[in-house]
Amino acid sequence: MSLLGEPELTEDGEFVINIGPQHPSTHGVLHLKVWLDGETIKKVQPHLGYIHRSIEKMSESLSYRNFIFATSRMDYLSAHINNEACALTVEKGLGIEAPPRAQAIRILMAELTRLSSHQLWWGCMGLDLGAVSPFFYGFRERESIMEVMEETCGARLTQNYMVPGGIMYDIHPNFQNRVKNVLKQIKENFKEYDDLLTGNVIFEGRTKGVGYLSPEDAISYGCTGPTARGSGVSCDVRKWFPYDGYDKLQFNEILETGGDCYARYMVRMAEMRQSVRIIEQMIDNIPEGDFQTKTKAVLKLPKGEFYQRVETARGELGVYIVSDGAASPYRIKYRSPNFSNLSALEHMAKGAKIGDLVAIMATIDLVIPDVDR
Amino acid sequence: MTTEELKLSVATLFPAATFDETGEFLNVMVNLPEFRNVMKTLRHNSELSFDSLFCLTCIDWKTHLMMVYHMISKQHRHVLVIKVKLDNTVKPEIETVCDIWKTANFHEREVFDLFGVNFKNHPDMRRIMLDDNWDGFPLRKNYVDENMISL
Amino acid sequence: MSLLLTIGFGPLATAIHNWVTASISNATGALATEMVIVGISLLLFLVPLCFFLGYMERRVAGFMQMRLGPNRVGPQGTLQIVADTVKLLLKEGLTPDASDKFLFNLAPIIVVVTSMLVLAPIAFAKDFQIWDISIGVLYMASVSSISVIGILMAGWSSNNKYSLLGAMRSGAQIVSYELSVGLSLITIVIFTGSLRMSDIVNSQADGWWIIKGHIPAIISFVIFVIASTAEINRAPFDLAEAEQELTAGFHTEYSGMKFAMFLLAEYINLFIVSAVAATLFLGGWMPFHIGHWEMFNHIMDFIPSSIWFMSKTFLIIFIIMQFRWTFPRLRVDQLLNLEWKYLLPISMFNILLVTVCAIMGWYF
Amino acid sequence: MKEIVFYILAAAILVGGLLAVTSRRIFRAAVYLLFSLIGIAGLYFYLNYEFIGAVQIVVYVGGIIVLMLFSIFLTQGSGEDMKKPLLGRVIFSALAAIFGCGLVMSFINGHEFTYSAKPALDPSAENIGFQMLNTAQYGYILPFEVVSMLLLASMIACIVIAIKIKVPAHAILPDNPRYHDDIDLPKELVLEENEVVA
Repeated sequence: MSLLGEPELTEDGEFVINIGPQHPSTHGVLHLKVWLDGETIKKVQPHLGYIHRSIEKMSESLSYRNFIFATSRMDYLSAHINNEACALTVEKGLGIEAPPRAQAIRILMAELTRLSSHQLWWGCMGLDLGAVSPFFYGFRERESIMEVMEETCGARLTQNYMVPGGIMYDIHPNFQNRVKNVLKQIKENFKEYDDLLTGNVIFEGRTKGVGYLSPEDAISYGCTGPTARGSGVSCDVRKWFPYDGYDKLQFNEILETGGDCYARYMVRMAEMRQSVRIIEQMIDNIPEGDFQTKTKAVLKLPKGEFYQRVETARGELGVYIVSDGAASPYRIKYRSPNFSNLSALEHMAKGAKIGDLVAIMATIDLVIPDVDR
Repeated sequence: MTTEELKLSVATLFPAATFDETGEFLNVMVNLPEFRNVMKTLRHNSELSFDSLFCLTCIDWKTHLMMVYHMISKQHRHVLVIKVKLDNTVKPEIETVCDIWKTANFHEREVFDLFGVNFKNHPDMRRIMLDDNWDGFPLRKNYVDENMISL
Repeated sequence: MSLLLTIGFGPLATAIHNWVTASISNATGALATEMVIVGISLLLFLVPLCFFLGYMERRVAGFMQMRLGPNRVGPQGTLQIVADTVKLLLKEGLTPDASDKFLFNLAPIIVVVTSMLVLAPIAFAKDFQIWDISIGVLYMASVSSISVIGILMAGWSSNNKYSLLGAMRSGAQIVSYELSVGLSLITIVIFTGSLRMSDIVNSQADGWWIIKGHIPAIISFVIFVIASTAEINRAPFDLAEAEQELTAGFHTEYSGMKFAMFLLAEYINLFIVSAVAATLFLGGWMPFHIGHWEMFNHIMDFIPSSIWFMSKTFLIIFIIMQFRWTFPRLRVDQLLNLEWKYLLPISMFNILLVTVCAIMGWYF
Repeated sequence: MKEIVFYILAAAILVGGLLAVTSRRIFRAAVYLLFSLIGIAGLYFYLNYEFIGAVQIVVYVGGIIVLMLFSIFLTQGSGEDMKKPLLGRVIFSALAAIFGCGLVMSFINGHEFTYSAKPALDPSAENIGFQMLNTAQYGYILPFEVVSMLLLASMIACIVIAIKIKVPAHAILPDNPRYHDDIDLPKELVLEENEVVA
């Protein structure tokens, strides 16, 4: 049999299938070329760029206030944290710091974003493994977080709440109450999450020992975030290079040593609890004062290079700005977490089954616009 | 290691390197011929042991291209930036580091795709984002796209 | 309707039979006429049944997922499935250019026809059965094995790699799980001493086999429900159409009416499996009786046999639907491990156990 | 009326068999064979040999045809049309078929069919089971066990075939006669001009 003239099997008797660019489990337009021996994966080759928009090139012609908003469209599930990274980089260049109130709100919003992102991931993880119901349970809490976001930022997904020097508006008066309600709801429902997936025999069979990534490989592949922490590599930027006052907060960096899909799953589950812990510390202690530092109408960064990294829901996002003193950046590089995490996919998927490939992709938690940028 | 100590040990290992401390991190300018050797030493030297290459990119300075490598040692917790100047803007070439850090594989392909820098001995030097038959390298400053509509 | 229920289906069938044989003198002609009547009434039964099962599936899914399910088209969303059917009927039935068109179009027909054939020996109510064949259980096991060929055919002729992988998976899966299904059916056959469906139902007049047969019957009931869920390709064993892995598996290329036929076959199979489980383990149309509670038994007898049969069947359908909306999917090697390393050895052991029980008379 | 059923079944068997032999696509050939076998099962049902009919379906349709389809799946190039057989082979096969047909026909014609007063054999599952496991005279326990030995042997053979032995590529080449020019090859292995090795 031939498909478009392509031989069914390669010379070594391998069966080649293309997963994507339109495929339910790639979570976007990712294209994986997979060489199979029966159901066993011999080789995976990611083909990227289906939604490459060259945000780096676009940013070179945008002002320092405007380029931030393009980054909401990179990792749209942690749009808020992406914005924060850019704002922090510009602040670093200007030599200013956001006022304490702005910093506190930034942290609150970032942790809410992380929670909502992990909840969406949790639902999709169940969906990828064939259990449809977790998707709805994950979305239940995510929806109430989205409502908080909507009320304060005016947007649900791409919040665009950050400006250099602080945040765009002050929080909504209802914010604290609503967040407290959300937290109460989430804490009650963690048990349901565990009941639905964590303790399930089939789920454990599908994830334990699947997609092993050793700590050395995790470091070498530049994996960050829960992907690396599942292998026991400490890499939480909030601990290593604290920003916006994360160093004053009590929270743990979650490390698991399994290195498999189950470890990565457990890291994210525990991270949600840590986020709840951070929000609980902050929610009643938002300092009074300005929410924005006074900045000039047209921002100009001095000549030089500025690098800022933050911890998004998927790992370390680095923003590298090279300035020549003009009103827009000379060169911007986004070191996106998904791009590096994806490069480890081939290593993890080798020798696994097709079903495992889906599980591995789910635990890396790929967001394709962040890979392609 | 503090920045000073780092500078000292790098300077003793590579006398030809020049330093730039204006930025946040210690920047080391390396010559193209000894670049590969420097990277290998940085990775495997037990005092430096830069095991994680967290950012690899290129800057087009119109007269020349500049390769920038950000690296961190998880063990010693110090950060270093290596910069290499590529004078040949028509056909820039540099040795690959993807056997030293596996993450460089994708990042070098990205730089090849968007800047046209060829990485010698790279196992899979193809375009990663754009079409295989795309004309030009978009992130170069002299790249002109006739079809672009500016909003 | 109420009149129909009080008459009962059995006498109704007898009346029709008498009428047909009286009006047509030729015996073969009468048989042919009856076949046509049975075929038409089967279709009239199956289409609403599948509508209802489709509606029920969505409602159960909604219930499991904290949502309402369909509630817009018609009262309580009951007409949603009709709207969907109209959509499927009007959709263009694509046939891929590079496919083997003859086999591509034949495959859904084979799947549907097979599942309809399997319906024949099922006793829907007292004395109400299409064909009381002497080897009823074996007949069902054998004819249902044809449907795998339809699936293999669909996967192969689509000329799509996903379809091919799905068909391979489904083939391996159905062939393996047939063993466990067969062995768990045999438990009850050993107890009853007959393969005939009506004998099996009649043997449960004084108690259902799941109660009378105690431990071995319960083991084989559990194995039957698991293995038959796998045999009809439903989650968590829906590897043949694993959406997240193979987009839609063997029916990736099917659309419109041909796709609807696969859907129809899936629901008929679901019904058959549940009906068989209800017949063999839960007494079919036999009412629930307790020892010498004459009063209670009499009240139970008052409920029509068709209601008994349907409520038992739908209880099992509900259980199988709950599986679908709860569990993640197994991986292909785990699926085969489950069968060959767990279910099959347990079934083998269970056969021994049941034989000992039957010989020693250790059942009620 | 009954004859019509018989002729429909017979036509299904014959046409299925004929198409299975003449079809140029191997997958289709297997499907035509399926129809032929189902027709035979239908004949058994028609004769009220229900148990044998069901076994026919289980063994041939559910077992053998599925295995055939599986092996076709695993073979390369199953979708392409097969090469036309050599004329000599066609003639030989046709002769063999005609000879076999003639033989059967001559036996049937030579045999006198008479009505017997004996009661018909009971084809029920119980009776067949008793006969199969009967150790007395005319019992079938010995052939039954011998056949199961045969099945065991074939299963072991299947496992042996299925175990992959990795042979390095250079080791395959010299043994394959296609790569030797100096050996006189059997006729069917010689490639004609413009023919491509699949």
